Amino acid sequence: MAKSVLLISRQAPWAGIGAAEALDIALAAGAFDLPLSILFMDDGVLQLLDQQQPQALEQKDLSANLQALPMFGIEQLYVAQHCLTVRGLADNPLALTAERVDDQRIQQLIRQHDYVMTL
Amino acid sequence: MAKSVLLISRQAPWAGIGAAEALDIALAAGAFDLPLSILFMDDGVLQLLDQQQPQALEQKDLSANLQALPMFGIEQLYVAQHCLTVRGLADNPLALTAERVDDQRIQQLIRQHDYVMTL
Amino acid sequence: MTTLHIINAAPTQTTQLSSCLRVLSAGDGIVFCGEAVQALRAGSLAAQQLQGIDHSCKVYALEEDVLARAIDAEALPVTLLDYPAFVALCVAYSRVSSWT
Amino acid sequence: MTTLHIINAAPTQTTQLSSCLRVLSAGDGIVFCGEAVQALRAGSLAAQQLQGIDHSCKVYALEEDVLARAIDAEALPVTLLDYPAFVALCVAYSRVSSWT
Amino acid sequence: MKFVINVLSSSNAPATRRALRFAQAVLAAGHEIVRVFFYQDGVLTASNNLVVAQDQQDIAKQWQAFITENKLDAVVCIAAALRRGVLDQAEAQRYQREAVNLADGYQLSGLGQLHDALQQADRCISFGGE
Amino acid sequence: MKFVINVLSSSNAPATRRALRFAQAVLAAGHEIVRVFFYQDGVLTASNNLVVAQDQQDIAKQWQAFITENKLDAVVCIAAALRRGVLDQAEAQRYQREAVNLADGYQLSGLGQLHDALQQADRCISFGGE
Repeated sequence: MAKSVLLISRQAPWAGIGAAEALDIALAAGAFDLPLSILFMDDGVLQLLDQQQPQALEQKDLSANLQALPMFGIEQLYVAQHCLTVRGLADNPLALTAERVDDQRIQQLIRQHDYVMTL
Repeated sequence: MAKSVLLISRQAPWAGIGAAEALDIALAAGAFDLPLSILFMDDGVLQLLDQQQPQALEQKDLSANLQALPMFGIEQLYVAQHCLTVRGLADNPLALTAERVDDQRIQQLIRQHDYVMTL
Repeated sequence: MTTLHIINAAPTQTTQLSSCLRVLSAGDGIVFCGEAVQALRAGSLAAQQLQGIDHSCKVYALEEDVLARAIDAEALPVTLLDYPAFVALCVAYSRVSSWT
Repeated sequence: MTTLHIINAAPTQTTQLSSCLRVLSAGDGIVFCGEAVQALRAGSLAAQQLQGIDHSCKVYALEEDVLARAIDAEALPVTLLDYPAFVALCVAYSRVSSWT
Repeated sequence: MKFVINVLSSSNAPATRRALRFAQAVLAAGHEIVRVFFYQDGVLTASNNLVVAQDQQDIAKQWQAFITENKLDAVVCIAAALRRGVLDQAEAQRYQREAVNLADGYQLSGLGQLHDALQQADRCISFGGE
Repeated sequence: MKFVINVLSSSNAPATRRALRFAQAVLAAGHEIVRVFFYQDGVLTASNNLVVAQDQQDIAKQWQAFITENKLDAVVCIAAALRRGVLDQAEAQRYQREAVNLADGYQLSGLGQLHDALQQADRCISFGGE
């Protein structure tokens, strides 16, 4: 059975290429049909915000890559509710379907995967 | 009259080359006899701690560069007392003679210099 | 002899914003750009820090960064800047301090 | 199925340490290395965060980083590691999570 | 008014695009740029080897074009460049490396050039971090 | 036990020295390194143009020697390398750059190589940040 990866994405979407490079790891796993889940945490939760306008920064829209995840078979998407809350985003709609998880569920997720990669 | 620089050094000494590169700006000013003061702030205050052993990290000792400052004519050295306090270092001896300053004095320092450079 | 402070780090890397606020003089200005604009998001922990700011200090934000991040800047008294306005501000204050 | 967490950022960039502490499971370990060891300094704000840690979780620190920074690690129940011990720990826990 | 622009981040950081847009606005407003100084990771912006995906802005290339078109004085700190692997012909030869990767329009020089610029200018704006 | 080592920072970051000392201890303990993968700013460690002051450790050179002596599989992510200006012969030619600056011992390849290594290994340790 293939080994699984929990990718923890902690970078804000427009703070450099960190967030995009983390997503590329996920897309590559999908391309090889390997089991990978993503947990958006810390500033990474900002990647899921609706109504962002990266074109104001002449940046490529990360949301295209995010929307591509299910097509690549990456369907286990989680977002740390606590990290949304401290940013004043507790009830905001998300641009992508991701399960809102509490700390206990995150502990479980970590234990359920063979590898944890944080970027 | 030459324009003066307040260099605010905010990087910890062994967290990469940021602290050393900030010091190099000061040493260059000294070499050209230009007026420059240094304010150690945030993690930068850690540069002044006594008894550090960078050789444990196979790193060049930054304190040699710090000790060289007066020889280069850089004698206005300040350290933010608040930043020492929150790091549990309120009363620690310092490896270098620097004036401990409060927030109000820092405000004054900023106003007294033509340029502020923060690294 | 006022100073224009520029901050660009995310408020979750807290020392940039809090250190800047500690050493602000009356009449100084702050420009939020890059991830720092997250501090302007209503309801965030960082936004609360900004409430105590001296009334003589003006708060600005780079408009493109606010737009990109879908922040409703109307919740705070913030003046949005384009680049020409940003340059004009740097001329108007006596010095610029970038908290990089 | 325990996890060894590695943190290396300065405690002043607070989210690494505090996020790690929130998602620690019973039996997990934490290795402090790089600037993160500043959190072990007695009397610092960061050291207080560590007091509340679950007793089943072990705290380790890379010895070279503690020495370099003149930290008296005796104030906390911390096991100091050299690299062979660090490698052995990575084998002993089921997985490693680097909070880079 | 006379400006010094200090670039401290690589071309992949938003700060380096911000520095460029700011510098363009400085000239558009009729001000002068005494010197653009590249220090710390900013020296990586002066690499001629950067290859950017077609659907993204090539900020390093835009910086180079801006410098060339406006005949700006663009100085890259030599010590910072050596440790980050950005070499001109002379340094590549001195250290026996084959790859000359400093882009045209930039000169390697010392930190004295930063101080010299500050003495001539009225304002210095640094762009670093993200 | 089989390890993957993931290097995410440039050679100037302490994390990259830490990664090296860790990798050396992995082999010394009789374990195996399936692959060293260089990603994000870690790709800069594979530049052949780095010049380090004589009184300082040359971590990039030490990494290269460690890889060569132990015949390790050292893969540099090609996409991350292109955007940071680290090119091998083929990429320099493809994008018409003169400077080939990927050091010997490293290969440019895709992220699939990271996943492939993970499938073969027991542990993956990443070294990034400072």
